[in-house]
Parts: sequence; structure tokens; C-alpha cells
Amino acid sequence: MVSAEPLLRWIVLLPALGFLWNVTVGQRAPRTSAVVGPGAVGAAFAIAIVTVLRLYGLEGSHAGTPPMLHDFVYRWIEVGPFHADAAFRLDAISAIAVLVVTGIGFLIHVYSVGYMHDDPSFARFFAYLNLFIAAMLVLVLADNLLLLFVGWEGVGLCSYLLIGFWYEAEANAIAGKKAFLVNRVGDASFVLGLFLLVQYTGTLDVAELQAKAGTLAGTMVGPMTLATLICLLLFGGATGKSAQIPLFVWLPDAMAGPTPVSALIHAATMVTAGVYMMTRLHFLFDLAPAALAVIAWIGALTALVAATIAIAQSDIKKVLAYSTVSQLGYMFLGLGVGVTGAALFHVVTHAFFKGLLFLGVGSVIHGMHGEQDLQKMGGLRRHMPGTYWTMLVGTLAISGVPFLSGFYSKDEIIAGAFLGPHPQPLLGVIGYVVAVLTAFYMGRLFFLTFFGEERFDHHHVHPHESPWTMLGPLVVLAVLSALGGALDVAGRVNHFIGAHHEEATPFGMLILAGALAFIGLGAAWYAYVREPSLPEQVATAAGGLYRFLRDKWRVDELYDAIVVRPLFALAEFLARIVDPDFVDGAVNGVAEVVAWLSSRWRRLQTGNLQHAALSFLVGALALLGYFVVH
Amino acid sequence: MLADFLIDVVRVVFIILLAVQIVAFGGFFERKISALIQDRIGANRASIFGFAGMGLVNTLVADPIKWLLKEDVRITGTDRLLHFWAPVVSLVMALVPFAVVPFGNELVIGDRHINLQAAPLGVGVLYVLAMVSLGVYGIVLGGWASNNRWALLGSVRGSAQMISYEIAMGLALVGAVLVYGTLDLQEMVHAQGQLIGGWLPAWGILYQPLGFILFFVGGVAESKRTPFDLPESESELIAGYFTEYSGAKHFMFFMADFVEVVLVSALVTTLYFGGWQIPYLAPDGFHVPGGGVVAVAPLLVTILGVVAFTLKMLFFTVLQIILRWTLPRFRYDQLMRLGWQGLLPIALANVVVTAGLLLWLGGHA
Amino acid sequence: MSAVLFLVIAALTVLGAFTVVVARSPVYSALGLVGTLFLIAVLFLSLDAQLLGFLQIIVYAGAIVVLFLFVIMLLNLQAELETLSAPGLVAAAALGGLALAGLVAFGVVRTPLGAPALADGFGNTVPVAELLFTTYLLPFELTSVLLLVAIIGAVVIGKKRLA
Amino acid sequence: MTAPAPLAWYLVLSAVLFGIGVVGVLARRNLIVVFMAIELMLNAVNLTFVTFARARPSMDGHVIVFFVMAVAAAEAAVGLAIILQLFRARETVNADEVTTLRW
Repeated sequence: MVSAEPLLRWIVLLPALGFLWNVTVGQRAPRTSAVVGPGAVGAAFAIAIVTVLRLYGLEGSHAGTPPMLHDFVYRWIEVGPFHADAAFRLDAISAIAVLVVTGIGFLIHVYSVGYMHDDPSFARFFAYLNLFIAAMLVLVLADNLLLLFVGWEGVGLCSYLLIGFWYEAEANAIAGKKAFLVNRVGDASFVLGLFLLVQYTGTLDVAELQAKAGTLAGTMVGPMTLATLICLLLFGGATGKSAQIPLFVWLPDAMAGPTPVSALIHAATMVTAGVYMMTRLHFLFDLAPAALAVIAWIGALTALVAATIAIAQSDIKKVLAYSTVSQLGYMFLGLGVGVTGAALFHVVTHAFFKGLLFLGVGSVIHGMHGEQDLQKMGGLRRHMPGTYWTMLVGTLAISGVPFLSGFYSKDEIIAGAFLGPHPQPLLGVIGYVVAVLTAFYMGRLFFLTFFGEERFDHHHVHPHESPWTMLGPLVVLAVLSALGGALDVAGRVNHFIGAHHEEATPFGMLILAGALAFIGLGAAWYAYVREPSLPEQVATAAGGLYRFLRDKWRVDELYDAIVVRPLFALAEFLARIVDPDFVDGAVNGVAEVVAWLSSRWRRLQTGNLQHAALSFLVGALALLGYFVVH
Repeated sequence: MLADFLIDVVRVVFIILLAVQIVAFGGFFERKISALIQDRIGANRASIFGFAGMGLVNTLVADPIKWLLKEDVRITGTDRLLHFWAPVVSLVMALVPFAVVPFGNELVIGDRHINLQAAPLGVGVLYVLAMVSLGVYGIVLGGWASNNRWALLGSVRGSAQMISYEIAMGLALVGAVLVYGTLDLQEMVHAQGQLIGGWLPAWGILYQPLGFILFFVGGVAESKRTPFDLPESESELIAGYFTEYSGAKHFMFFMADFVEVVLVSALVTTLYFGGWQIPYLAPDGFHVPGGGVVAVAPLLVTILGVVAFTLKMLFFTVLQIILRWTLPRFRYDQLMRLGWQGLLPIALANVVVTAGLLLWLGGHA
Repeated sequence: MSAVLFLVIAALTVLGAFTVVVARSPVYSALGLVGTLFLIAVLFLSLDAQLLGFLQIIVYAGAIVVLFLFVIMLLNLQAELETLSAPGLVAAAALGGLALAGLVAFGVVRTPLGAPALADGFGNTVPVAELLFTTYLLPFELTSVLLLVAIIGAVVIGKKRLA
Repeated sequence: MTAPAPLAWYLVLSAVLFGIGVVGVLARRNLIVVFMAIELMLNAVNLTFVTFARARPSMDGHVIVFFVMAVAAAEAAVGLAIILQLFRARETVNADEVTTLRW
């Protein structure tokens, strides 16, 4: 059941207009950006609520096909039978995503007003944020994959711009560049997938694809079906955007951007684009069990690897970054084992508590005058009580403490690994291990920050609580993190995609999950509050392993050795040998051949009138001969 | 058949003789009039049977005889062929336009209607222009063939002058053609036989006063006589393009000039002064404006027409002679300025105004 | 025009054309051209193109060739010793000219042409003028513009030394 | 009275004149003569037009000849002015001595 809804375009347009305001008027009057920036997103949020309510209103009235709102703006591209429209669709999946993007986005905008208060590029920051929201909404609302790709690239661009927001420091610029380039690898894979879809189905429209996808499962390409190949290629795109093995390396570096950016883009919204895209195309992935297995394995391994790295990091934002990678791994695990609804549920809860955690950490950093090293904090709960309490909620939520949001979503994924449509029990075990690790590193972060002795320099650092514009969003997010588990996201999504209702998680598994959370947190409490010398001893004892984890499994070094250096060497080779000798040689060669030929041919060009006239005559004779003969 | 042919011959011979005779008389008049103007007697030596008044005969007969019998000096370095043909071309091209000049109305003898026009041609005006424009070759070739730089200079001057004034002349003719709505000279003359308001002869001068002046000035310039005698101006170029000519060839050049004078007179008469028309004289006699007819025999009417035409032509010839002896010579730049900046714009304006008036009044005269 | 008369005129025309090409002196070339053009005008008359015949004489013989002669005299060009271009070019020209004439003649002779009866006034001033001022009005006006441009161009180019 | 000349003869004559014109354009050095040969070619074409006008019979050929004359006059005026300037600048009117395509 499809209903036209012209309001949808305004969800995208308002942030886009905000962007225009901020890059034009905002440059002259930065203070207006403090109103326009959050205002545009807030308005978009309001419209999103209205439209989503309208959508849900339709749900009851029509049994059968799930309802959908559609807004056709104009025909964008038409080439032969292929066409792509600038058109938006709002269904159960995009409704959730739209609410998350605009809602969390709005909170982070508000938070940013306080956080970026003194920044000289205040308006530019809001311009980027607005543009990001607009692009993300295009991605989410697009009714075809080409338009989705526009949003996909748009958020990539904004990510690049925001990571390098403080581009005066070279490290930031490099981090932005790295994010951009790594994403390109994934995007190339994604585009290849789109090409194949166009080639074999002739359309990129989601609804049409759903109708035609069946044919893809029958075609074999080498050892796998076409559906598998396309899914793997699309997943390749997702690994880039959602920071999965092997392309997760950019995300920790992306913490170079302002903290609200980390919260918005690199925790709550953009990195979930890959998950969202795969949810959007669930019908396609359902056709490719082999691909799903790969996805599940990649997700689980990513979760595990990132969690182990997170334990050994001392930069507070890096810990959260790897935590994000790890949680994203959960989501892909969920997708891989076929519990799509659970995966999207985890997207939502993760957005709540990771947004909360990042903003909380931002508040800490703000209060500590930019200090990010865990080793130089401690005992902050007395100085920043608001931050402390909200962070506590976030930490408990991500750790999977029962009855908080993370508990439900994570549990559904792990349960799915054992009981879902494509069960992978081994990966379920890994999921439990990661759950313990998650609780442990989050506990470590929390205790090192707020408990123990104050390790910072009291002469230079005077911790203080953040302003209300920052604390307000924290409180809202804390409430959401705590109660988000009550949202029936999984149910809605499953209903929409037509999956049969999953059975309730066995009670034993719930107990186990809750217990594991407490074990992890307890261990962290023991190691970092009760016996603060213990970590030192462990690190010394398992020196190799510790350094290996601290150095992030040396993945960057590995890539440096197998990709970056050979690439530079190749570039060097091309620049030194191929370009001057072969490319230039070819170009110069062509020029020389032309010069040689013209030096011969120019003898025809005597400049003598009569020689030209003679050629006239020859032509006239030829024409005349032709006519006379015919 | 034979009769037709004979009639043709007679018509041609008549008009040529008419022209040449007026040339001859013109030569005499020129002497006498110039003498009169310069307060001397002139041409008084040749007497026949002691009768000094026979100066007329002198110029009519003795001059040509003397001239034709003079030695034809052959100068080395000349182009013999062209040197010979140049005066011939000049004279012939001056004479042939007379073929389309109507010298009288239809002559009715028995049942035969003879048009008193050597060659009744539908595009008579164009024919005249074509032949006149060919006349320039005589001058150009004569000067060039003489291998003499004064002669060459005279040729260059002459050709430039003739081309320039031909344009003004041609444009003046366009005005007349517009008014009469025909290119046939005989038809033009017929058109001038009407009366405006029942009493005023509808001569061309009344419709084209400006055209007449333009055509007359242009014609005088075409004949290369003072004040337009730059091509031969003896004070500068010895004798211009016929410096190296003598005897019969010189005579031909000289005569060609004078024939052109007569031609201009004939054309002016035909185009602007009613040709052979006599006011109020219709084929059946005089129609007095107040009413009443004085019958005249048709043959007599025709003969009267020829006489009238001759007299009118003579009048304009004399007028040109008077002009010649009255006006000083132009400077060359003045000549060119008059042609291009004076006559040409006026002629163009004349065409435009004439056409506009015709459009306004609806139709030609 | 009777066939005999035509042949005589045609022979003279070709003779005139040859004079244009062969004469050593440019003046004789010009005279050959005048002769040819005059005879072509006569041929026009024989083809019932009265107006064009006289226009041909007035425009070509009376103006254009006079202009040529005028320039020749102004430059005082004398008969040349070496009138022809390079021998190869001359050979190519002769060959090409022959081939062209031959081809055209060959193509033309194959097409039978009748001489149908003519309406009254064919080739006279009035019908030509009617065509000019109705069907061909635009080209006619354009031609007048062309002539104006040519006048200005000739005056500007010919006026003084360039550079 | 003999029979009138067939119209095809006119066309053949025109072809011959055109051929002679071609030879003149190509074989003569003197640019003024080359120019005259071009006029000759134009006239040969004019003759063809008039002949076909007589054969069709239609007056349109006459109109075109009229235009050709006008264009030829324009061309002669400008062309001769150029030759005049050429002679002033180079002291020559020979085609094979002016091959630099500039002053």
C-alpha cells in the first residue's frame, strides 16, 4: 500500500536549506547558525515524527502489504529502459532510521552549540553538520539505490570534511584523507555491485528490485550465484562505510574530528549506513546464504578484534571508537545470521548509548580542557556529577546490564546466532566473549575516568561541569539508553520484511547475558578501582600480547606494508619510469609523427593560388565525372 | 521583301546623315559662335566665286576634304592594330545609338506604316547606354596604343571620367524610364504628345526637370568637351589621347566627339523635349487649346515632326557650343567631385523621389 | 539564330577566349575578353534574353572590363616575356581544362533539349523585374547589400597604402 | 534561311569557354589575366543558365544571371583593389611571387 506524501522531501530539504544558510549568511553572522543549524534539523525531526505517525496510522487500516509513504519529486535520470527518480520512500525500516538520524542529529546539534561555542569556524561546522544530515536523510529515504548512493557519498564527503575540520593540524588532515581513501575502496566494491544489479535486473529501484531479485539466485558466476556475488560486493561497500574487517582502520583515526562529530557520524548514524543498506536489501541477502555466512563471520571477528584492541587503548576516544567498531560487528553478525530486525534494533540502541557515551566523553574532554588520555584523568565524578551519572547509564547500557537498552538488542543478536534462520553457534560463543570484553573495557574507561585518584595536573587543569546545552542532550540520551529496549524495533522490522516472529530468547540465555555483563564490569572494577596496580602487572607479564593489542593488532602497519608502500613504490615507478618514458614518449611520439608528416605534407601548401585552384579543379572533375557516369 | 529592306536602308542612312550633317553644321556654328563670343569675325577666308558668305560650304566640304587628305603619320612604337581601330570604335559607338532615336512619327505611304526610327527596340534606353559605355574603349585603346605617356594619361582620365558620368546619366535615365514606364524611345515620345490639363504639352522636362539637368550635364561630360575636356586638355597633355593621331584617324576622333554632342542633343530632345512632337499637333492637325481644329494633311504632319526634331536637336547642339565657349575647364578633382559627390547623390535622390511620387500618385504618366 | 551564323559567332567567341588566355599583353587579354563578352551578349539576344544581352554589355563590357583596363594602365603593365606558370602546372591546366570541357560537353549532349514556343515578352524587362521583386526579392536585396559592401571594401582597400 | 542552331550547341560552346577559362586561371602567371579568366568562366556559366532558361522555358535562369553579374561586379571591384594594393606593396602581379599569404 503506497500513499503519496509530499512532506517527505522537506525532511531532506530543510537541513539542505540550513546548509545553504550556514555557508552564505552564516559566514557573515555566525550566531545565526546556532539557531538555524539545530533549528533546521529540529524541524526535520518534527516533520519526520508527523510523517512516521501518519505511516503508523496507515498500518492499522490496511492488512496485507505493509504501508509505505512515497514522494516523487522528479525524474532524475532516464537512459533507455533504465530510470532513476529523485523520490523518497518512508516505510517501517526508513521510519526508524529517519527518527534516529533526525532525533539524535538534533540532540547533537544542540550539544554542539555549547561544545563549539568558541570555535572560529562555528558556522562552517554547522554547515557541514546540516549537509551531513541532509545527505544521510537522502541515503535513508531514497527509493532507489542510485539516490541512496548519492547520500552514501554525501555522508562520506561530510565525514571527510568534519574529520579534517581542524585541518590546520596535519594529523587531522591526514586522518580525513585516510577515511576518504579507505571508504573509496569500499565504495568501488559497492558501485560494482550496483553495476551488476543494473546489468541483470535493469533497475535500481528498491521495490522493482524486490520483485526481480529472484532471478539472481539462479545464475551462477564461477563458484557462486550472482546473488552471492552482488551481495558480497555490496557488503564490501558496507565494510568501508561501517568499518568492518578489513576496512575498519579509518574509524579510530576519525576521532581527530570534534567530539560531536564523532558522536553523530562515527557512532550514531553514518557508520550504520552499511547495516541500513543491507536491511534495505534484505530480500537480496536472503537469496545468498553463502554471503550471509561470510558477513556473519566478518561481523563476529570484527567485534572480537575491536574489543580486544579497545582494552589496551589509553585515549578515551579511541576506546569508544573501537567499541563502535565492535558493536558494528555485532550488527553484521545479526545480519549474517538472519535476524535483521535485531540488527536494526541494535543500530537504534547503539545510537542512543554510543551517542550518549561520545557526548559524555566530549563533556569530559571539554571539562578537562582537551585532555583525552585516560591515564591523566580519574576521580572526576566529584567535579562533573551530571556527566558522571549520564555516563554511568551509557556504560551500563552498552555493557548489557539487564533491563537497559543494550541488553535487549545485543541479546537478540546473540540468541539469533544460536536460534536464527542461519544459525552459527560458534559465532554465538564469540558474541558472548565479546560481551564480556565489552563490559570490561567500558568498565575500564568509566572507572579510570571517574574513580580512583585524580591523576591530572591540578595547576593547569581545573575540571568543571559542562553547560546545559551539553548536559541536556546527555540527559535525553541517557533516558533513551535506559528505556530504549522497550521499543519494538525488531518486531516492526520483522513484520515489515515478512520474517516470522522470532521465538522469545530462552531464559537461560538472558541470565547468562546479564551475568556476563556483571562479570566484565566487576573485573574492571577490581582491576582499576580495587587493585590499580594489577593492569600494570598483567601488561608486563603478557608484554607481547599487550603491545600487540595496544598497537591495534598492527593492522595499520600490515596495510602499510602490503598496500600503502607497494602503492607508493608503484607510484614512484610510474612517475620515474612510465610517465616520462612511456606516456610522455607516446605523446611526444605522436607529436613527432605529426610534425614529420606535416613537414612532408606542407609541401602541398605552397601558398600559390594556382596550386590551390588546381586542387579545386581535381575535385570538380571528380564530382563531374561521377555525375556524368551516373 | 525588297521594299522592306530598302526602307530599312533608307531609315538608317537618313538618321546617320541627319546626325552627320548636324555635325557638319555644328562645326560651322562653332566657329561662328566662338567668333561672336570672342568679338571676332571667324571663318571668313574660304570664298566660292568671291562670295565670302560661303563659309558654311567651306566647313561643310572643304574642312573634311582637307582633313581626310592629310598625311597619316605613323609613329614607331605604337600598336598599329589598336592605333587604327581606336578611332573607328569611337566613331562607330557614337553613331550606332542613333539607331533607336525616333526622328518622326509613323509615315503612312499607301497601306505601309513606316516607323521613323531606324531600329524599333523594346529596350532602346538600355541599348543607348550599352553603346555609349562601349565608346570608352576608343579612348582607352587610342591612348594606350600611342605609346605616349600624355596620351596614356589622357586615356586614363577619359576612361575614369566616362565611367563616372555614365552612372549619373544612367540614373537620370532611370527617372525618365520610371515616368514613362517604358524603355522604348518611340513610346516615350508618343507619351509626350499628350496635354496636361488640356493646354500644357506633357514634355519630359516637366516631369523630370532635375533629370534633364543631370542627363544634360552628364552628356556634356561624356562628349569630353569643355568644361569637361580633361582627357585632351591641350595646356597639360598636348592633345590627350589623340596626341599621336593625324589625318583621317584624327578626323574620326574629332568627329566622334561632335557626334556625341549631337547624340546628347538628340537624346535630350527625345527624352525631355517631346522628340518630334509639336505642341497641339495631332495626326489630324492642330488642336487649339480653346477648342477648334486646324486640319493638316497627315503626311505634312509627319514631315513637320521630322523638321521639329531636327530643329530641337540643332538648338541643343548650339546650346552645347555656347556652353563650351563660355565655361572654363574644371580641375580634375573638381570633375570627379562633381560626378561622384554632386550628380550621383542628386540622381539617386531623383530616382527615389520620382518613384515615391509615382507610388503616391499611382502609375506613370 | 541560324546554325551557320551561330557557328561563326561561336568560333569568334572561342577565338576571343583564347586571346584572353594566350595574349602576352594584358591589354590584348582584356580586349579578347570584351570581344567574348560582347559575342556572348549577342548569343543572349539569340536566346531571347534581351534584357540580359544589353545588361551584359553595360555591366561587363562597359564597366568591369573597363575597370580591368584602367588598372592595367594604372600599373602600366607591359607585354611579358614569361606569361605562363610552371610547365607542370600548364600541362595540368591544359589537361584539366580539356577534361572539364569534354566532360561537360559529353554530359550535355546526351540530354536532348528542345526549344519550346515562348510566351510573349519572354526575356523582356518586365517579367525579369517581376521575378526579381517577388520570388527573388530577398536575394535581390542581399545583392544590393553585397554591392554596397563591395563599394566600401574597394574604396578602403584601394585608398591608401596599407601598413 | 538555314535551320536554327540547336540549344545543345550553346551548351557545348559554354563548356569550351569554361575549359579555356580554367586553363587561363591555372596557366597564367599574371593575376589580372587570371582574374579575367575567372570572368570568362562566370560568363560561360551564364550562357548555360540562359540556354536552359530558353529550353525550359523559364525566366528564373535570367534572374540568376542577373545576380551573377552583380556579384561579378562586386568581385571585380574588390579584387582589382586588392591587386592594386598588391602591386603597390610588392611591385608584382605574378601569382607565383605572392605565396606567403601575408603582406
